[in-house]
Amino acid sequence: MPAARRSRAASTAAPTRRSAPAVRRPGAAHPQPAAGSPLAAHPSGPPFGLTRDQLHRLLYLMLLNRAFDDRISTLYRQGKISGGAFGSRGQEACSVGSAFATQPQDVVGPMIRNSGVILTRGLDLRRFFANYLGRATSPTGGRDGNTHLGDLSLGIVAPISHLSALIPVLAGVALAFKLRGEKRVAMTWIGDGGSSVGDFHEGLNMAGVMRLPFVLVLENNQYAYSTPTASQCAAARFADKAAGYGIPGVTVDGNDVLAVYFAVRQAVERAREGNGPTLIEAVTMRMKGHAEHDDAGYVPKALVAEWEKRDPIARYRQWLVARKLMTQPEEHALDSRVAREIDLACEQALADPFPEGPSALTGVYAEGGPGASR
Amino acid sequence: MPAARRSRAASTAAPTRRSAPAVRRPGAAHPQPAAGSPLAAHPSGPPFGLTRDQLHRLLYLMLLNRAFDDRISTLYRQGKISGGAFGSRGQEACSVGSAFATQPQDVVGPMIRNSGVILTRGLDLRRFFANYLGRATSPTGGRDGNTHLGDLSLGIVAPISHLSALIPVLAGVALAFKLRGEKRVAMTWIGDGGSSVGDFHEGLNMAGVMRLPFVLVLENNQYAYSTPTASQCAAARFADKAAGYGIPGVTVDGNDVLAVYFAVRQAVERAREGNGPTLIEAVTMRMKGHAEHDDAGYVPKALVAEWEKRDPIARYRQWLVARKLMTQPEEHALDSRVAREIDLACEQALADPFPEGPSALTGVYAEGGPGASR
Amino acid sequence: MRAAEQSPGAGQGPQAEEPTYIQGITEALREELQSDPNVFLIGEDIGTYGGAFKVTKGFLQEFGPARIVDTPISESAIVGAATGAALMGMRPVVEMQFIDFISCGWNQIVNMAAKLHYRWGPSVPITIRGPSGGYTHGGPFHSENPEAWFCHVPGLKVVAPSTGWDAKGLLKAAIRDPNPVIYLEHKFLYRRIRGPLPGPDTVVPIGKAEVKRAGTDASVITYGSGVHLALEAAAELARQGHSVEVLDLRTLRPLDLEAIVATVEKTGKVLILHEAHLTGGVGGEVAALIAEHAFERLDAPVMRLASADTPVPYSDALEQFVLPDAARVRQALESLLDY
Amino acid sequence: MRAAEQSPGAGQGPQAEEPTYIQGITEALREELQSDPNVFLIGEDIGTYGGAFKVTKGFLQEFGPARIVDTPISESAIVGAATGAALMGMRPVVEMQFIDFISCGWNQIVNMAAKLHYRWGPSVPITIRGPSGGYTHGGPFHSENPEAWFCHVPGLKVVAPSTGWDAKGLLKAAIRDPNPVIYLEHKFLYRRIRGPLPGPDTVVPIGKAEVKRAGTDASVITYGSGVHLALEAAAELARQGHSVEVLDLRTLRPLDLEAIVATVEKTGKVLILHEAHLTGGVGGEVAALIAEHAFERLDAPVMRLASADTPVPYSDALEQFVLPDAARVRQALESLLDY
Ligand SMILES: Cc1ncc(C[n+]2csc(CCOP(=O)(O)OP(=O)(O)O)c2C)c(N)n1
Ligand SMILES: Cc1ncc(C[n+]2csc(CCOP(=O)(O)OP(=O)(O)O)c2C)c(N)n1
Ligand SMILES: [Mg+2]
Ligand SMILES: [Mg+2]
Repeated sequence: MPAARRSRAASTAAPTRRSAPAVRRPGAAHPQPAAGSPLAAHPSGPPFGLTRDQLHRLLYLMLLNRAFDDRISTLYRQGKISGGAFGSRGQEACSVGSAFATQPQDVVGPMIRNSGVILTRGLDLRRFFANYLGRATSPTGGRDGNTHLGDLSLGIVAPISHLSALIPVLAGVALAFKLRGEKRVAMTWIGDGGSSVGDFHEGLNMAGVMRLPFVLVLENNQYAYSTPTASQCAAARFADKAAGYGIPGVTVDGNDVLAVYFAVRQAVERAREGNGPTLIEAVTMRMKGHAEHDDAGYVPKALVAEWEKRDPIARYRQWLVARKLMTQPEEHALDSRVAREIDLACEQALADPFPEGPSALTGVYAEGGPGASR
Repeated sequence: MPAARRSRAASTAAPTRRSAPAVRRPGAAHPQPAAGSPLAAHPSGPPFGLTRDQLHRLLYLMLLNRAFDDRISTLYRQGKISGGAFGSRGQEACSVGSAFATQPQDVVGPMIRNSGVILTRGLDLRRFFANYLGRATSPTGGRDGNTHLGDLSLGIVAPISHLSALIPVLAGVALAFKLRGEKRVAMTWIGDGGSSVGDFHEGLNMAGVMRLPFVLVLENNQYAYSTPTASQCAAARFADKAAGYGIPGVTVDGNDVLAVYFAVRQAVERAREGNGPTLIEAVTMRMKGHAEHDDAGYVPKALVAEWEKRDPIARYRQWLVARKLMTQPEEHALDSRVAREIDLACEQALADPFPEGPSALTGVYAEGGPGASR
Repeated sequence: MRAAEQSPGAGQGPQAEEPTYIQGITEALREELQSDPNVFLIGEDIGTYGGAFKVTKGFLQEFGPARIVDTPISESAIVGAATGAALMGMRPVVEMQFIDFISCGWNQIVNMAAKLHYRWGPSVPITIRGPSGGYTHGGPFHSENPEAWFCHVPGLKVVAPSTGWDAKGLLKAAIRDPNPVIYLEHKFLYRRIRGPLPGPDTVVPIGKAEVKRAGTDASVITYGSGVHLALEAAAELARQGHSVEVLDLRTLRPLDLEAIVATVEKTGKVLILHEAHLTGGVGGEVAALIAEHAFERLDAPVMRLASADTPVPYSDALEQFVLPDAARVRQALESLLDY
Repeated sequence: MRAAEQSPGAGQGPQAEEPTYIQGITEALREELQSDPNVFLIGEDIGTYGGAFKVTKGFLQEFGPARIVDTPISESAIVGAATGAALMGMRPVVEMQFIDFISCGWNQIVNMAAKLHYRWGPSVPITIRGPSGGYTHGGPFHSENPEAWFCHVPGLKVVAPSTGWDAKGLLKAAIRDPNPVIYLEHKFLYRRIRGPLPGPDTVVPIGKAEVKRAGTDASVITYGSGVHLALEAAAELARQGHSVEVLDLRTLRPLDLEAIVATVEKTGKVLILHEAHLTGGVGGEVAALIAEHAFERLDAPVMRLASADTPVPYSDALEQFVLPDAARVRQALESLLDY
């Protein structure tokens, strides 16, 4: 966990917030951030109190996120991953930017497309690969796959497949913080599709009325499996849902890592100071199919091409270079560090043992406590 | 079903609609309609195309609603009702005004506090009493109690206890209308408390995105059992939830039967014309305990006294009289008609037989259809 | 802390001066709140109002809002939030206003809470309790006995006390257990059953059945409200010279196989009794265990008596016809004794 | 319309040219959509995408958006909406993307749909279908076999076909049935099982089990994926001279008691086999029925073989260890035959 994340410099970033909800015409696409001039809103110079190192780290984490996902994709195609493999290409800024705004004592609940969150929270790469590969060395010991992993020492709570179910759970984490008077924040993520499920509503309503230190990042990546947002929800913006819970709703360019970081950091600070939850809609695009088996033939090619221009990594890298915040040698060093780390961790994980069959019967119940022990 | 309900005169009533959601300060009460000058917003003369007969019928139905609830309360205290008995004192305008805006071909799903809806839709009083009394002659034959009754010939779908579960069901009724191209509307009701449950969200979101001919009336009666709205939801108004579904959200004085009627009629017409659902928040007050067993000691007496001044029946009666839309003999005739009808129906229902024990085993499964019959 | 060897309170007939079953629940909650700062209660109307059945009356004043948490109406979020708080080291006790509403929290229970420890390690010490059962004209949505559903979920424990003693002792065990426990209290028994309560240091262990009445000619294996019907029938049959044993399972997951086999070994004749619907009920599992583990010792077919396979109807005669009663238990036992 | 007397397709080994199990599902849906204008399909990604498993591929083009309804991700609302549409005379067929997500629609199924007819009369002809089962490395949330939960709900019917023939015939019966039917298709069998399919006028009746292989020495009572394990084990044992009968329950609620008793009468030895977790599974109910109705005819304890009482783990060796396989079925049968 980078110590830098504790930086408290006041942010001047003003995430777009429109408070009048509009009724969207049916069929119209949800609003998207403008293309072109990436990160244009940010002032010159190292922005918002982030150090040069921190700015580099953001790029490193996004690169790592993409390289990890790409390697997972390769392993899947090689038949080495027997379960689902969900990528997050195009959404790296959402995961990395948001998780980067948390502090080590905070707790996060990442979803399937949040490998970047898990990496930002510092899970050992080898153990992460091992989870996809079903190895005994992974956080689930092969009992669950992909990003379905948790590690409380890193403040990571594992998701279940059932969409939105993590929202009440992380609200409950926040409730524990509040009841105990701890200045810690709980955060989780949801998709445009997952926002339709009941637990989204119950969890956010409870968090709102109890003013829990809770942040929900809604990644509007235009699709839920094959379903476009226009068939998922008639609201003009997903952030419009916030008003129904009496909490701020913020829409942010999800392909701008700094914009995501600052919007989430404001929300995290707000939560930490006892001012309740925030819903942040990060508008982005799922650049591949739902999972590796899906060629996403239902997504218009033009839409993908359009979003390709807003690639969060390329944009950010360009911006760093343009502002002379990163030198070419630094760039190369980062790229090769990422490649090296991925290669090594993947190799190690592939050599890790599978769990033994009979071990499957253990650990259904936790031991200890009078009920269990007597 | 009064033929009058088919009247299509254009309404000039403008239900209060504020489109900018505000974040409510914690602890602050939800907004309430102003006391005093009842029905002040309505122009003089028989308003909005309602005939004198229709205006009288509205009063009749509210009186019947109250007299019915009062008699249920008496029967409960006499030990003649063995299950729960939920009154709707103070909320008669919500039930009657909204149901009055439906047409016979429409379908409604009333909740426990909507005896007025059931009466407006024309359920025989005796059968209604019989349902509370567990008699064989009731719509459920004694299998369920209170307002848990349905009768498709009257377009009534029975609720279950689980709050908000009717919302997806009535959305499904509306879906059938839409798929078949029928100009019919589905309507149901929910409380401030019930709005917190997942099905509220899932059902309303689905109705919104499919633009179903559906109307949801949210009766904000300040309490959910002992829980005040401030502990239920942090939104400034419950109608603010509408924006999250891309549908209009309307707040209306729930103690003004004409205001409720016109707001709902507009929504019903909107739905019938294919323009999708509406959420209508009717602000009112539960003037008794949650059910007969509850003395509502947790409700500040001053609050009740305040709302007593806005009693929907007294207000409307005064208004009719003040505008010379009802004569004293007409008033007396109505009062005694209601008393007579209640007395007779109650007496008949009390004489109705209980179901026989063994009949309990029949009718778990519907007969007919190839799967069942072969 | 000592485990109860033999819990008093069953089959002794009501004794007006003794505490009720529901007081056992209240005492357990109070004592656990007092002794463990990580315990807190969460549910609808449990604070100001003290709960629909007044189980937590006065608790808000006694323990304050950081221990007694009133929530919006959101069974799924309540269970989910309890799970999240448990991950942070708390021991939340959830109240369902009626146990019927637990169906709204189903997914959080069976997929999130139940599977969590197995999947990635942390324990989930949550207790979900609420009034279950019929005989109160509650109708189809206030009479449910949902235990069988939960008994099919690895990772859950399920308990259903029949006496105040067990109600208190099992609730304490449930709260201290590191796993999610479904605790089914029977609302018909709340104020009808009286008897002594264990002291603050006694728990009734999860997983241990108890012989509530010893006998030699036939066994009733039952739990919850069934225990009282069985004791009534056994008492009547005793007058006719029959000796009927009543085994109270108390815990439904994990079942106490040893105690089940022991009673079959002893009597050779078994009636399984429960208030939940017959088909797919816990009785099937018990019958299967007997068929597998005590087959040779059976002198008669294993019989089951349970609620009819219908929703629980509201009107008196209907409800009575659907739910088991002592007369039918006696009849069933008579035919078993005659076999 | 005629009911199938003996359904082909089981135990014949794969024949490449014959249609798959999943095609049976697709054909049933297409034919019912064609023949009954009240039938419509509703679910997530079933239109444009044709469903996660492509069961409804091309249907949107063929039948249009008024018959193939794509929804937001809302299992509860989908089931509720199906119920509402059914009240208006429609016959909705719900697809759960994976059957595991049915837990999110739980309350609508068990409290709204299942109890509705009993409470106030209208029929609720909805079918809820979806891919169930393991053997696909789906892990704890894509491997569920939830049938036992639903078998404890009066008002529901539950079916679980093992062959393409039954898959097609039972789905048609389910759609035409006036009650809510939970239809559990097994995704491991989707493209692995081939065999003939019935014509458009044939339904496989709900409530009727079928002997998939006749035998005299012992019976395996099973359904779904278990049928294929049993047939494999029976074929192996036949080479050793043992004659094992395989009874495919096909419908799990209501159970075909007559067929269950008949096979016990015939062989006197029973192994109950299912892929769902052992404890609280359908096997318990079957064992209880046998213990009650065929006790005198039993020559051995009733045995059960099922998945271990754990979530279904992801990694290969773990999943294999938890789920039943043909070798373990054979071992269990051998010990039964030796008894
Ligand atoms: C309750 C539930 N229903 C269905 C699914 C199956 N499912 C898995 S991911 C997915 C689409 C999710 O879309 P979205 O929430 O937008 O997230 P994204 O995949 O775009 O990141 C669906 C339908 C599920 N996981 N949970
Ligand atoms: C899902 C669910 N949880 C709990 C209950 C128990 N319950 C019945 S009515 C009620 C309060 C309802 O409040 P509200 O929705 O505001 O309606 P009101 O009683 O004020 O009309 C509660 C908690 C329920 N019926 N359903
Ligand atoms: Mg998405
Ligand atoms: Mg209310």
